[in-house]
Amino acid sequence: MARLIDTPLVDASLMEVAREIGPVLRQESNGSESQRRLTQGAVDALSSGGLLTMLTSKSMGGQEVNPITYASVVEEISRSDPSSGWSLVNPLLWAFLCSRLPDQGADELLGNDPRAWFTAAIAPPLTAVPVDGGYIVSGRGLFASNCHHAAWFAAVCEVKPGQDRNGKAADATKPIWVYVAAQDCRILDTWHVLGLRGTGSDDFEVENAFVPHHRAFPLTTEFVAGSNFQGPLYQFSLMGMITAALPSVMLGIARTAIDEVATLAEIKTPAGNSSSLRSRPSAHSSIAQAEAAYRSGRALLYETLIRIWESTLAGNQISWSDRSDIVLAATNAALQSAHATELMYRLAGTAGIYQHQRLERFFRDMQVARQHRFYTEARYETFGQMYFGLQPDYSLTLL
Amino acid sequence: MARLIDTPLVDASLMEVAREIGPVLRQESNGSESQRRLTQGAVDALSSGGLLTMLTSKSMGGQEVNPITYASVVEEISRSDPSSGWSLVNPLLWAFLCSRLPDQGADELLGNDPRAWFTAAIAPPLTAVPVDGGYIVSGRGLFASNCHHAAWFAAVCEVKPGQDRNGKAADATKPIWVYVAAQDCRILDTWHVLGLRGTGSDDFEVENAFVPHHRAFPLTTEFVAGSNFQGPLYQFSLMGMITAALPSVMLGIARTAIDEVATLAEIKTPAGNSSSLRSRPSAHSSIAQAEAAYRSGRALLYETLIRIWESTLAGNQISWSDRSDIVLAATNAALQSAHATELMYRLAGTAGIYQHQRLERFFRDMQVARQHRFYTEARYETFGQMYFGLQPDYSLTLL
Amino acid sequence: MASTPDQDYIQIAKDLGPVIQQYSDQAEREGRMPQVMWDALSDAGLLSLLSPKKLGGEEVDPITYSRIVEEISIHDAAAGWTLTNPLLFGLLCARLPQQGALDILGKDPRARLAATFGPPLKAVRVEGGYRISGYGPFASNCHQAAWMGAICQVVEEGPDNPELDINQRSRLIWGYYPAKDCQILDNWHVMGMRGTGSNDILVKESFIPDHRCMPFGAEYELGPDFQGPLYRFPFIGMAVGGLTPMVLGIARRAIDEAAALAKVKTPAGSSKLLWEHPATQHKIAQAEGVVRAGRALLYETLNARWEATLAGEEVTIDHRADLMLAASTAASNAAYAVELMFSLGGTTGIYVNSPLERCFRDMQVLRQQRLLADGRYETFGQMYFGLEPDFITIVI
Amino acid sequence: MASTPDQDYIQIAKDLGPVIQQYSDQAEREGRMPQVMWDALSDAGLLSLLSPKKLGGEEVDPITYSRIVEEISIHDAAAGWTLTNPLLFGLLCARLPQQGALDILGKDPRARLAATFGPPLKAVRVEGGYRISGYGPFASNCHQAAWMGAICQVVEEGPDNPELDINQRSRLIWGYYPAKDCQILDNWHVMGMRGTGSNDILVKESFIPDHRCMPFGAEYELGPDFQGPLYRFPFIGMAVGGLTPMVLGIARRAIDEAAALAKVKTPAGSSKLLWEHPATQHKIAQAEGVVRAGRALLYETLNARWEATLAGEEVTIDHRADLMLAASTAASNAAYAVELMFSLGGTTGIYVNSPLERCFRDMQVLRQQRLLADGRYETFGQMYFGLEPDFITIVI
Repeated sequence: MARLIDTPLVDASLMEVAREIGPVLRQESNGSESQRRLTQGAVDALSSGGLLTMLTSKSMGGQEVNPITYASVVEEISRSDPSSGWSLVNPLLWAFLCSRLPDQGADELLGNDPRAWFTAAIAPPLTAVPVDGGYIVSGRGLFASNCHHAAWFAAVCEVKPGQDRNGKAADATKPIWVYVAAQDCRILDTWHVLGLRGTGSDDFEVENAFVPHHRAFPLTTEFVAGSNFQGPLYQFSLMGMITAALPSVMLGIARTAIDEVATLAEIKTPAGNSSSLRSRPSAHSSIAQAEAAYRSGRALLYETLIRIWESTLAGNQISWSDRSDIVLAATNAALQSAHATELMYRLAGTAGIYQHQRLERFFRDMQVARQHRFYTEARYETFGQMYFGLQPDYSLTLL
Repeated sequence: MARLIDTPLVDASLMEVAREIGPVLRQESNGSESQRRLTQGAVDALSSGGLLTMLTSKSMGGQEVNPITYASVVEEISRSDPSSGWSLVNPLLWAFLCSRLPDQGADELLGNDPRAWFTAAIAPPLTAVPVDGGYIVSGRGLFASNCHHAAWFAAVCEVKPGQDRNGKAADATKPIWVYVAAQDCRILDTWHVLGLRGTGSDDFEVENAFVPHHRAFPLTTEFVAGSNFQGPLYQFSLMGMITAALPSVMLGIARTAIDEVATLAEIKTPAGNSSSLRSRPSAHSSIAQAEAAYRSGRALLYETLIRIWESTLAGNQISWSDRSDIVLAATNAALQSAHATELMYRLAGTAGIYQHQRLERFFRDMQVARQHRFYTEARYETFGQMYFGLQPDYSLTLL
Repeated sequence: MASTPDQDYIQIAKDLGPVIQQYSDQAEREGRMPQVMWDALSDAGLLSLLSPKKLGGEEVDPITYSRIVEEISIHDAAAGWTLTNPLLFGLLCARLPQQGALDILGKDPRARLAATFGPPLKAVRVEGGYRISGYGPFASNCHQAAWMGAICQVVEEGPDNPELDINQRSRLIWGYYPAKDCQILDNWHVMGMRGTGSNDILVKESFIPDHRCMPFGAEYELGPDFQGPLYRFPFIGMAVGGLTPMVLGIARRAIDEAAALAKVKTPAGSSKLLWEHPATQHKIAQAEGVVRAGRALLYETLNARWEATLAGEEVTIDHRADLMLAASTAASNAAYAVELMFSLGGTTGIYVNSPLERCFRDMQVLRQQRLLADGRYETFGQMYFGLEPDFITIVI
Repeated sequence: MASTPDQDYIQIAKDLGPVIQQYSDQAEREGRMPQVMWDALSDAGLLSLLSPKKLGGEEVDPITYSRIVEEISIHDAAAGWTLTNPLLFGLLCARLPQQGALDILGKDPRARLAATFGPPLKAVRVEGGYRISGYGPFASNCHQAAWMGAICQVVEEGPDNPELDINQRSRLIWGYYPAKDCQILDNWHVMGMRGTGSNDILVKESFIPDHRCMPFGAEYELGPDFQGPLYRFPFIGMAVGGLTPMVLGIARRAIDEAAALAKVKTPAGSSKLLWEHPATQHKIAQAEGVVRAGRALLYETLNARWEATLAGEEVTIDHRADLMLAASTAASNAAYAVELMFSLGGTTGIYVNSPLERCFRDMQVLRQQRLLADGRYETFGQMYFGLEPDFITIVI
């Protein structure tokens, strides 16, 4: 069946890179799974051909692609190995956020190495105490994907009362986003999970690490982009970039699950039945529902991203309803992908339970990916709150 | 919440045994999981207190309990460890079927050791060639649960044309059920799966094993029970016994999943939310739907088993509509249990993805158990066929 | 006492099938139960099912009651509703002072009752009782009623300031007034359950003497004529037992109609009869499975509670939650089954002369009823976690 | 050519909103579109939307067409149906001999057409044409039609032995006869979509000359007045583009009505407005999500196919499957959304004067329509696996 979206906004050469490294990622996926973090082979593949600098600005040596290209590349990678897709998404998102740092900070993080790996912990927040020249950061960060390869650990921090540079008492402020050097963080061995095992999303601890002001910024809806980040990409919302990325991992999983079962259906005869799977009405209905779920989830996601990107290009600010539309498109794409994958797992019958089947791993990967709070069912309530003009319960939506 | 079914038909002393060994089975479950078959500790626990002879006749030293007790015990065991529950079900079912053997066969299998372990392969059939005094059996059997502990390997066989005892050509007949000695079977290392890992359900191969006539019987709706099996239990249908057993494993999984989450809900506050899980409307609705699914699935299962058991006690034959009712009650209980477990996994959020949580394992166990063809969604069609008076596509229903 | 359920009564209900069917269309058209159908129920003794034997009633057990409503509802769910509704409001007479119960059921144990159970009317305290006024919705079978029941909020004379009890909550009472004191509004124009005559009503200054009312809440004393175990059974249990069988009846009818259709209909573009299609077999089984499971849970729960009542056990909040959950489950299962059967019927089911169309519409309305609605899943969850339930009827 | 979609035409459709709303209840009551509403559509040029420019029609692109039907259906899905139905049957004139197309659209490009597309009528070969007779269901807007279209099976004179083609399959033709030759039966008494006037019809011995008919199948030649790309767009695509927007319109309306209700209604027993309940926020979002996703897939698929048509590309069986899947998905999503909104509305939605009640009924009927029904998922699966599809319209 034809792929339905083929927009000229997608950078064809990066898609070509993504397709070329697919077989390598697929081959490395067993190793990543068993060592519970990406193998060096997978890291090297992802580091090739500019993928790691997709969201870094051109003036700093990056590709500065649009969100639609980002989404397409992530889906393509995830079709080969969801853990690799997830591991590409994360460093890029936190590199993207360097655009909101003071110039000195962005230079320090990306100036020498535009391909630096980042990891981050979003909730619950760590604590930051104001001191002369910056903050003292402490606490435990959860789900720090790819932390084993990261040079920098980003984190949301709650700011406690402390001292300003003149030794006077400084009040608590709004939450901030900080980048801590990797050597100041201790990784804990916590990532023993059902799926997405290759992402190495362990927890970490920081104790009294100093973060200078130029490696921190306040988490607010309004921001000023750094002087190396004047392109429209950096006016796009964080939630928009997350929406381009994480649901795309799930779309990639669903796509492969369908393809695997379609192949299986050609050959498999369910135990106890004389007719092959492909001639069974239940298979017809399942495959159609899975394709429909995948395609309609994808269609709304891209329609939304394209519309808001074109509005950004035209110089508009991201509006309240843009923000709620983003949440809705992401949630829908995620849940539809999960539904499609479950249909395919069900359809495969016992063929799907064996670990040597890709379907078994993709099913498990999906079960973990779908628990992410960016787009669980609870986000429907978030959309509903914004729809009725209430402050959303999930504040990330506004960033 | 009170347990809703409390029928005097359940043997209280066996339930007490099941409850007593629960902590042991729970403790052994990690070992069973990692070695992909039950630990000796779990096997020893299951061998205690008469559980292994529940379906063996009193005249052969067994307990000869009714199907309702069997179902209750299996659910109780499965609440502690689904793999143990599954592993209790299987040997008992195939011991139960010894009642349809010629007396000499039943004596050979159960006479010396009424607690002998059995395994079986049901589909696809192996092949049996008639020879003087019996059959020569060959082929590959799938999903032979607990084969590592089994003294006897049961199997469905297709009968090929061969020779009778006078050397004359013997025609192919209906399928038969045979018991092959363990030493004639070679176990293959195939059980690398998503869940129910502790059941050791590997495949096996047999090559030209001789099975005497007294260890075989034809698979037909009509049968004559052996002289040691004259109690009403042995008039109950095979599908009825399977229905008492396997959906009960799934009910046990669902019960524990709900209990785990109810406990979790008291303490867990979802990341990014200020209110605890127990005060969230979505948790209220989920827990109620899960309880409803579990309870109604269980209610119909027991109502059906009790009705047909009482009819059997009254001397009635299992009727056509009894048989279809059994399929329906089993399918409903299985799917409702799966639904309840999925709701609870979803509700737990990221707490459910960690391997050290029981929920993660129970979720995986359910995903494997529900793929069993005894009660997948396809059995709805089987019921529908019988409802309209058609021959069912799934012939096991008639045994 | 008679074994449970009492098969003689159930047979009486079955025997009424033909007359219910005969007048079902008329009820639908006129938006209320025809008098001849009401008389048939009354003559068969069904309208005194829950009245005490001491007053000449039948005083059957809850399971028998539930089974009777189910039998009637298979033929016409609206008739089931019009039977169960006066019985439930008659049952509450057990909690009145003796004189009040005698006023209403003493001369005639047949419950010629309707009521408004929704937003309360206003009651002003006067000499010897209350003067009530207000607007009440869903007064089912109001056209047949001699007495009207009502939940009322006690207010001060003048502007509607509620009188508050010692916990600063507004005080609610339950009372009965003559049905002729209220004006029936012509507004029961609905998608389904049309035959129930659930019009809204208006009351202006009707007097309720003290012996015909009581505080509306969890605390009560039983009248001297109501000392049998039936009156100690929780009211939520009687509501569950009275309402849930209607959805079971509708679902049973829908499955039977769809199965009959499947044996004769060849869908457009197909060369096979409907019943030969795997999808038909699948849907029939799904529908049977969920309806039977909901039904099994309902009767199992009612039975367990009735046996406990006979044994003199207290009713805990968990028991109440169990009863309610059985209703939600049976209703949600039955609604799903009717969806499946409607989908199975294809275009046949869209015609207004198709029983499937009627079943579908009735079910869509019934599933919005408070006790049967999806929202009760949340109520159960609240009780499960020990929170205050949002559904007040649960404690009555 | 004009950019796609043509906003001027969409504005015309929007401007018709008030008149559609004004006569919507009358249409519902009378079981057909009132003449004044039909005239309004006709005067605005919408009835000649798909007729060729050479014959004085508008010849708009499929996307514009689809958007117009959606705009009309937001106000009244039955009106959307009554618009799209004659347009689709007029479109098939493109495949007639020139004289036939001139007969029907030549003097007046407005499609005053109805048709029976279901089980075929019988056609007997006679001098210069066919003599047709039979019973046809669902002849929507037959009351307004000047011409009736029909699928007919060619049979031998006498007993109804079909004439077989060289593959031993019975031969089907599509033809047009004067509407006055058929008798309209009074049987359109349905749950929803009442205003479409989809009565069944009877024809006895009407003559169809050869130039007003053609073989019914995948092979055809376009008439000289129909050389624009619109007529090379697959018919299944036009059916998808014409029918699917109705379910989108109903869902849009249901969401808007439920959201408006949620801002003013306080559910019985609650102290908060409906919109303050998390469950309301949840349902609104689920509904918006599924409707938008179905809509995005529909327009994306239509756009992709229209651009391919403009570029002269062939239509493969996969393209046809894609178009059909977009319709099934949008319909199933929209039906789910309406369910959610109906459930959100609670008892408010059961009253016949509630727009939610109307949306719900209309949706229940529309989802049984062949192209939009669940069964098309199976058809897609058959095509996916390379089997013969069970839904013949797909290849037309």
